[in-house]
Amino acid sequence: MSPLNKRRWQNFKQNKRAIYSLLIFSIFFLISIFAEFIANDKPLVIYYNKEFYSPIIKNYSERVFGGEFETEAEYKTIEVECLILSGGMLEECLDNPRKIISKIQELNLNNWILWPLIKSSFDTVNYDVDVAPSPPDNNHLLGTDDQTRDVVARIIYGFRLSVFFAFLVTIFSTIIGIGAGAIQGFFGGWTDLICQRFIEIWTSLPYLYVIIILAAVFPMNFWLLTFIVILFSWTALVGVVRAEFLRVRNFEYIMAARALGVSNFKIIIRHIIPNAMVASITLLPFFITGSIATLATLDFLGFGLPASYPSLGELALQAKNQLNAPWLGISAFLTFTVMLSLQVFIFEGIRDAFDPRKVFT
Amino acid sequence: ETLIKSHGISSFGNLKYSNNFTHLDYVNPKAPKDGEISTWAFGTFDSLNRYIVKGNAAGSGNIFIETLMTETADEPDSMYGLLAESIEYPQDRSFIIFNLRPEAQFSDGSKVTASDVVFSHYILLEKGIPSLKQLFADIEKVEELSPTRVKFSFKQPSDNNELLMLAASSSVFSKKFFSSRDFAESSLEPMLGSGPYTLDEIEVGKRLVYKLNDNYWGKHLAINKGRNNFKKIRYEYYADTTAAFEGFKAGEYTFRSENSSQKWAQDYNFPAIEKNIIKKETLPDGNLGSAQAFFFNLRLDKFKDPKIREAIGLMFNFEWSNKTLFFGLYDRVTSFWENSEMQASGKISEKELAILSPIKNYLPKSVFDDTVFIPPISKPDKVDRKNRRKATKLLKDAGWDLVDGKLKNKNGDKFSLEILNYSPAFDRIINPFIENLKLLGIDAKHTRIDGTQYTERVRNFEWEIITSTYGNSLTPGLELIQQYSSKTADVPSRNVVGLKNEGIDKLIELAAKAKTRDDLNVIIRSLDRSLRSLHIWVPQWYKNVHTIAYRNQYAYPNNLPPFELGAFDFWWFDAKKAAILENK
Amino acid sequence: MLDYIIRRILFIIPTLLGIMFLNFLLVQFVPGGPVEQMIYQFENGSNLELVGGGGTDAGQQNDQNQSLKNDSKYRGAQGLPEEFIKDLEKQFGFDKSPSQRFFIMIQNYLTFNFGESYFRSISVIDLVLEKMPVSITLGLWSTLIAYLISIPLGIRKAVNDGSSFDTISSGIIIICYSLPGFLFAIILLVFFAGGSYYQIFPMRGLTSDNWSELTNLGKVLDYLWHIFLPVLASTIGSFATLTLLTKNSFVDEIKKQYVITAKAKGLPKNRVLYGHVFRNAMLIIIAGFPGLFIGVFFGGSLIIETIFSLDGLGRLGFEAALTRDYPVMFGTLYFFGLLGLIIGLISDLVYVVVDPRIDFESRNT
Amino acid sequence: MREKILEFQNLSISFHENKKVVKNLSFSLNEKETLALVGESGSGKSITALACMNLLPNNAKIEGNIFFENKNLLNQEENELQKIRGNKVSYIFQEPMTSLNPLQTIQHQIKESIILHQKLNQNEASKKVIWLLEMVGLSKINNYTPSYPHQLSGGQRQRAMIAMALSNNPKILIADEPTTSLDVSVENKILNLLEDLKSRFGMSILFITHDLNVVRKIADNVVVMQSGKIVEKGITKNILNNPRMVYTRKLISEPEKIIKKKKSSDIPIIEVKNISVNYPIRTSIFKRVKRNFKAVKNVSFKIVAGETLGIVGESGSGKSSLGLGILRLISSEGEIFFDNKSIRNLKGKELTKIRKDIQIVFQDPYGSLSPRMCVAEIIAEGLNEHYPYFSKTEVMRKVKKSLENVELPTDILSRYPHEFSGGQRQRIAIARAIILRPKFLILDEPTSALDRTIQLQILKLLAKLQNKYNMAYLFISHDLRLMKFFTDKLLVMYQGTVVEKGLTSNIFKKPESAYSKLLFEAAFNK
Ligand SMILES: Nc1ncnc2c1ncn2[C@@H]1O[C@H](COP(=O)(O)OP(=O)(O)OP(=O)(O)O)[C@@H](O)[C@H]1O
Ligand SMILES: Nc1ncnc2c1ncn2[C@@H]1O[C@H](COP(=O)(O)OP(=O)(O)OP(=O)(O)O)[C@@H](O)[C@H]1O
Ligand SMILES: [Mg+2]
Ligand SMILES: [Mg+2]
Repeated sequence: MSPLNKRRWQNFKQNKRAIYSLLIFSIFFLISIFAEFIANDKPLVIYYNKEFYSPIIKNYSERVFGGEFETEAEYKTIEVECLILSGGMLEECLDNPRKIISKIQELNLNNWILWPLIKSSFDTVNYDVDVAPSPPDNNHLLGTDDQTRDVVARIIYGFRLSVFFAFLVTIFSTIIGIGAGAIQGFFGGWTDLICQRFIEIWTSLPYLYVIIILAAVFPMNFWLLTFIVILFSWTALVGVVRAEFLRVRNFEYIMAARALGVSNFKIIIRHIIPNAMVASITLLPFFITGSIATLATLDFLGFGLPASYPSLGELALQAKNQLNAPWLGISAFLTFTVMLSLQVFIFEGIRDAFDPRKVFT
Repeated sequence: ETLIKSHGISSFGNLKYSNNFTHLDYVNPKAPKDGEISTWAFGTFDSLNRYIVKGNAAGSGNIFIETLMTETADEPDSMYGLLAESIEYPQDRSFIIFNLRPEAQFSDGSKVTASDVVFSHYILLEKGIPSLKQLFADIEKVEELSPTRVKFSFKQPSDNNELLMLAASSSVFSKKFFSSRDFAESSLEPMLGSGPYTLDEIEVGKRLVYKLNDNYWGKHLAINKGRNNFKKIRYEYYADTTAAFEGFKAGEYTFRSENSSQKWAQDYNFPAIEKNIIKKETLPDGNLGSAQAFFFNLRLDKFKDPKIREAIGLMFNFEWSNKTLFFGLYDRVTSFWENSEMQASGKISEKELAILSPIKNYLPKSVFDDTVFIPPISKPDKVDRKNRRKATKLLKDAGWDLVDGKLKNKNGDKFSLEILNYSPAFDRIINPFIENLKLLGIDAKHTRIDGTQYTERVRNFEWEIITSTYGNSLTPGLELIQQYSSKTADVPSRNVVGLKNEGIDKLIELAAKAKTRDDLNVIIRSLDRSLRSLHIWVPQWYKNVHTIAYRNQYAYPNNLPPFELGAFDFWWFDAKKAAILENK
Repeated sequence: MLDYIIRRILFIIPTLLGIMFLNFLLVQFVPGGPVEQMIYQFENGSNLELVGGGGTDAGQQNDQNQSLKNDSKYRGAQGLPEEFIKDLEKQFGFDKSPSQRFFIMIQNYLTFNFGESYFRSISVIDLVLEKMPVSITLGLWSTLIAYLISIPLGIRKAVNDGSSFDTISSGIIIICYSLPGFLFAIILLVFFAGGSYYQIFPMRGLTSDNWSELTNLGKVLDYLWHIFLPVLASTIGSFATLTLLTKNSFVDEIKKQYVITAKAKGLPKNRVLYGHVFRNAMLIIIAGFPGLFIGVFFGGSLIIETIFSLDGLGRLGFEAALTRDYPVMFGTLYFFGLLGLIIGLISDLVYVVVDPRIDFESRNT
Repeated sequence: MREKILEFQNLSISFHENKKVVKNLSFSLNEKETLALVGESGSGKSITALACMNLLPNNAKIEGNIFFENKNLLNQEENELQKIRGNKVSYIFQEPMTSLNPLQTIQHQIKESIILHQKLNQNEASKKVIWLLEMVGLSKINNYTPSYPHQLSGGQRQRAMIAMALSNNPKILIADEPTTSLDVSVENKILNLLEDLKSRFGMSILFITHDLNVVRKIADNVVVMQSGKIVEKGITKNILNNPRMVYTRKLISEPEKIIKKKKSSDIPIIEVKNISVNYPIRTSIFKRVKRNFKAVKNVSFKIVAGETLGIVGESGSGKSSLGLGILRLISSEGEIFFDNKSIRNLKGKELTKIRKDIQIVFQDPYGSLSPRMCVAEIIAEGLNEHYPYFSKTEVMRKVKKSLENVELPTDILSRYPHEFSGGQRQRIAIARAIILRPKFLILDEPTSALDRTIQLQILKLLAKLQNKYNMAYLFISHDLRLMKFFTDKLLVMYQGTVVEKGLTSNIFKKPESAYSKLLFEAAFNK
């Protein structure tokens, strides 16, 4: 690490808030990456008749455990649980699984099932609740949504999805946006005029239509939506970046760089962008959450991800429609807030790290 | 030729009210004319004309306009004179003459004349909602015989009263009024009409108030006795359903018919209800249960085999949905004519057998051997293994085997399935259904798109399963062709599933010829039995009650009629109750 | 510079043309057109009801069909005949080729004829004018309040960078930001306008029914009383970006040499901040203005408008898109396109006023 | 004995952990006294001055006391200080080019200061502004239009600063190298003005400078600083005439003649013909060009390899503009030949390639250093750009070498520009230019902020490089003494035109034009 970068890292570390935020965010992200192992409706490991099975990784049909169906076992049902524990006593299990399970000790089989922390995935229909949405209880720490799906599981998966989505959108649209703004502001003249017009035309496109059109051609999925949102979100940064470039390009140190023979590209990268970064770096965390909010709004309008995706937007929407299920609203709100504040703080740290005059006292 | 003259008409000629009835049975003839009733409406409005294509018409936008004859709420299909005093028609029903009441007048005092009726018919034909054109197709001409006599002639004579009743339901506009206005343009100017109410206040996007016309010409008519009891009728507009409910809680309007089971079960516990200022009530609804269901697109090969359709139907867990999602508020639709005497039940009866035997070849054997098909009952707390077992077997019989947990046919094609939907409210119903279907090894998915696109896809038959409703009526007639006939299977029509079955076609023909209600009932029961055996749908649910809440200042007759709730029609304002509320 | 302005103004024409063309092209590919929309409406009622989840469950479907049938009062009213669809197509101009349609539209626009809504007998201009009060209210107030609060707050945060004030205010604005707008709006509605809690504010509209009878002061108060919740809901989320933007650009400027000069003059802190730093730091804030304003004015308020039953441009635009009301769509597009272009130009000119060093010429020395 | 008006007691200042840059400083400024603070570049003069009004960056840790009117300034409330700042104590900052608000006209900035502390209305204040500008010789800039700092030359900005500082007749004036960018005649004018104000209003002056001639002329007492400590203090005459410390002696030593090998080649490395630089003056609203201000008018000259051409001239006469015009950093007219090739129409790659051989040291070093790049990046940038094949270590070695050359320690590589003293920044700018070994180098007042010793080091270095690499210099300076021995030829500019050119020795002996005569008179005549 160059001494300067060391200095920046030092500066970043000085900002306790940023460091902790980064830490917490990383933990959350890590957790959500392994969402399948934390919240799932399939057991992690099954020990069945002296053999190990890992349903989370591999599909086993119910027959494997002595059941009747050839399709994947529904591990959450009491019959399947009974089958596994009893070593495949089909008849009895269909008859009175509860009784068998209660007497399983006597069978001395030592079969066992290891479940993930949360016993449902983001799309699991939970038959253990009476009505949906159902308030928080022991099985569902944050309750369920209006389709009996576990809120915690949905948040974990939704967090992952949102973060991926947001990162992709942010990375691509900031690169494109800053690039476009930079080129316009730096070169000015006709380049600016033409690009600006292009952007004006581009932003006039109703992206609802683009979504409808593309979704009609391809089935809507995560990547498509990401792509579409990128198509339309990059323009958000162009204006501010351009303005800053128009200003900074007049400074004497830019002239100095030019006198050194530094190429335009490098002047932009090395001299102007760092000094025209305020807006971008401030807006970045909002960009991230903003794109999550876009997702939510699209869901609100009914043009978002397919209905079965674990979308945080859908959660918020449900919260609005189910005011008597406050756990939905609170969960959605908390997730949003935590996600956003962590990001804002992290980026504040980054900003500080790059600020030559920032000193900690 | 002798003309049959009558004060009323019904499909099969049996009128409940005689010529000199004093008031309808279900009204309170002494109801006071007082007070106000108000309810909410969605979104906004920009027109007061319901009869044209353009504009977003206001709630009760047709309140000003009266028809020649009107229906009652305690008979399925009878009509009695309103603007018309009496009717005359020949035995062959090739025309009908309406004798207008001489006292009938528009709210500006001008008389309602035969020329207005003629004008109304032709203006609707020319500029009205397009479906009317088709509806009017059998009417040859409408002519004025005298200022109070108007004649509708039909292209063909007919055996039943259908066309006569169509003519009887004609709306009447003022010719004079429209001589200076374009009928086809949407407008916020109230139409000049003859009805009991006139416009009182209009505030676009927010509110609409009608007031009782003290000079209403028809207030003394027997048919109107005890009706139109409110001095004012008010509509409040909300663009958001939650806001609308809050508005009700805040007392912005006084009557609300709840159509969200969840709200009904959970949200009606606010202070005003606890204090009994607002009354929550469940009243019986004697209407046909709506034939709402998941429909299969029978035009597709994958749904050709009824076994497959039955198998899919087995996976819809209504009992769980009703308990968990609907708070137990709904009943299962089992029949196409649910909640009526036309609903088939049990084993086939003699009479039905007589009707169905000739078309035996077109129907599954189960029609004759088994009891009528009733959607399977599932366990309300899990995926029902029994049904699942059965479905698996059905699929196997139909040639779909499980390979590595996925359903495949002999060619190795996967069984995929898409449920198309446009309403977010259905997500919670469809998603669990999809999960269940996956248990069969079906590659199922749920696609939600916007309504316009949905319409396009449905019209182009680019769908597999959708939710829709058959608009069946208590007196089935022309709509049977629209909905079940081979003729309409290959064009976009109400025959959504694309049903093509010669046997069914025959039954439809029979139904059109029914002479008595009993005949009709038997035919329709047979039709119901046959349709149900074909598994063209996965029936959903209906509600046989009105779930309403209202400010506790209204009263209604004890003997509510089956076919209408009538809150705005024959309920009345109870000043005593209102006074009690004032003190709270 | 005058050249530049003239150039920009001249460019408005091809830009608008481009906007129209691209959108027209796009629309050709949208599945489902106004005809389908019409059919849909006949069969199912307004599809706007579905926006925002609808709020009602499946049981509604039958009710709706029922009421529609009753409304038409004609027994057995049925599906739509083919010829009607042909008629509709003709009426909407779909019997002509797309290129013809495009040229007709452009021709009309040149003569300031923006046409009439497909679904209502009202000219597009009147329609837009009709929705203006709501949009102006929401747009203007929200932007104004956002700026009036965010900028001083941002400056204070910059001055006290790293202090607990900074942290706490960051926390608050972030919380405000992360409340999903529709959720917040509905909560406001339930708690402060609904019937269960505090019924302090009205639920709908911009003015009371007795508006015309009020005194002038009464009118103002009545108006403010009505717009309080919607404006609050639409503003709350906009503080965060603006405040932090202000803060960060101030943090950058505040340590520059000229600030020390200004301090050395003996200027009080606020004069240093507002008199000197402000203008230097303001550029990006100004640059962000057109985006924010247009956003709030033309689209951002859709959700707020819906929840508070206000009828503004946000809803109009969305409805037009959803119902495929192309004349309205293109009319508003044209209108706002133009407005956007002009605001863009103005804001560019403001750059120059703010910072005299800025110009838009090309640099190829 | 005059009364102490400003007293420093044991002042210590540090920025980084315990590394004090000012150590235990104690001295005092008396009423109506001019105290000169001298010392080598980076010795802590400027920060000492800034410390008294609490103008140092937040990370500076200050210990000790500074008394003014019996109050310790170091623990005064901000609003107390505000009343003092600009009113009783005013500043002239070392780097006038970056110290003015870029977005306000200088007229506005001066007026603001007046209105703030005096009870004058707008009109009166405007009059005062005009008067002040006249006093500092700025009355005629751009014919009275309000001017933004970027439209002014270095010297003009410095004078604007001075006018601003003097606007409220302060009790104490802290002047940090106030005359570095001024030509001798203007400098004299300013010094006389200060003298005048001092006697009229009883002003005390803390004068920070390295120009000992000036010290001799105006200071009553001198404080000599070296790396944060006072090494000597006393009455000016005593100190300057017989300094006790070696260090002081070094500071006041006369410039020795720098040995230059004459390499006679006649190929001009750079030749300009009829070069003109116009600045458009725009109307305020539509920014239409009202007229052009001709900053440089038809200047022609050539420089052969190994030669130094000096440019002297009045402040604002277009020297810097000429330099920038030649480098095509601002638009200009006229022909420019480098190595006999016209560079007028070069573009893109070709232009950047040639920039390796033509370098410049800007008059305003602070402004010309990217604020977010550290010293290492700044100096290495040219190398990385033009010699991409150099290894990292190679580059680092060269960077360190060049820092040593300009007498800067090498442990500052990761510092940002704002963490240096004015003289240090100037040296960084020089290091950046010479590391490329250009064939032609424009030096725009490269040593204005440097004390004699370092100045000499730098000039020696330049001479050495010139000898070794046959470099050609265009040397812009107000310091005629320097010019005398450092340049071969001289160009005298006045209001954008060349009024005289020729061999340096000739001109010094016998200036021809009226302006040159005036100039030389002012410089040497006393
Ligand atoms: N913000 C800062 N951070 C760290 N070091 C600093 C900072 N400002 C100044 N210094 C250091 O403090 C020392 C004194 O600086 P100062 O500006 O007082 O020097 P000076 O005597 O005015 O020199 P010059 O004659 O070159 O202007 C220098 O070594 C400089 O590098
Ligand atoms: N951007 C500009 N716009 C208008 N006038 C300008 C601009 N830049 C410089 N000038 C004017 O051009 C003239 C020459 O400026 P220049 O900087 O070349 O002077 P200089 O000879 O370098 O003076 P100094 O010795 O004070 O630095 C000055 O009168 C100045 O006011
Ligand atoms: Mg200094
Ligand atoms: Mg200069």
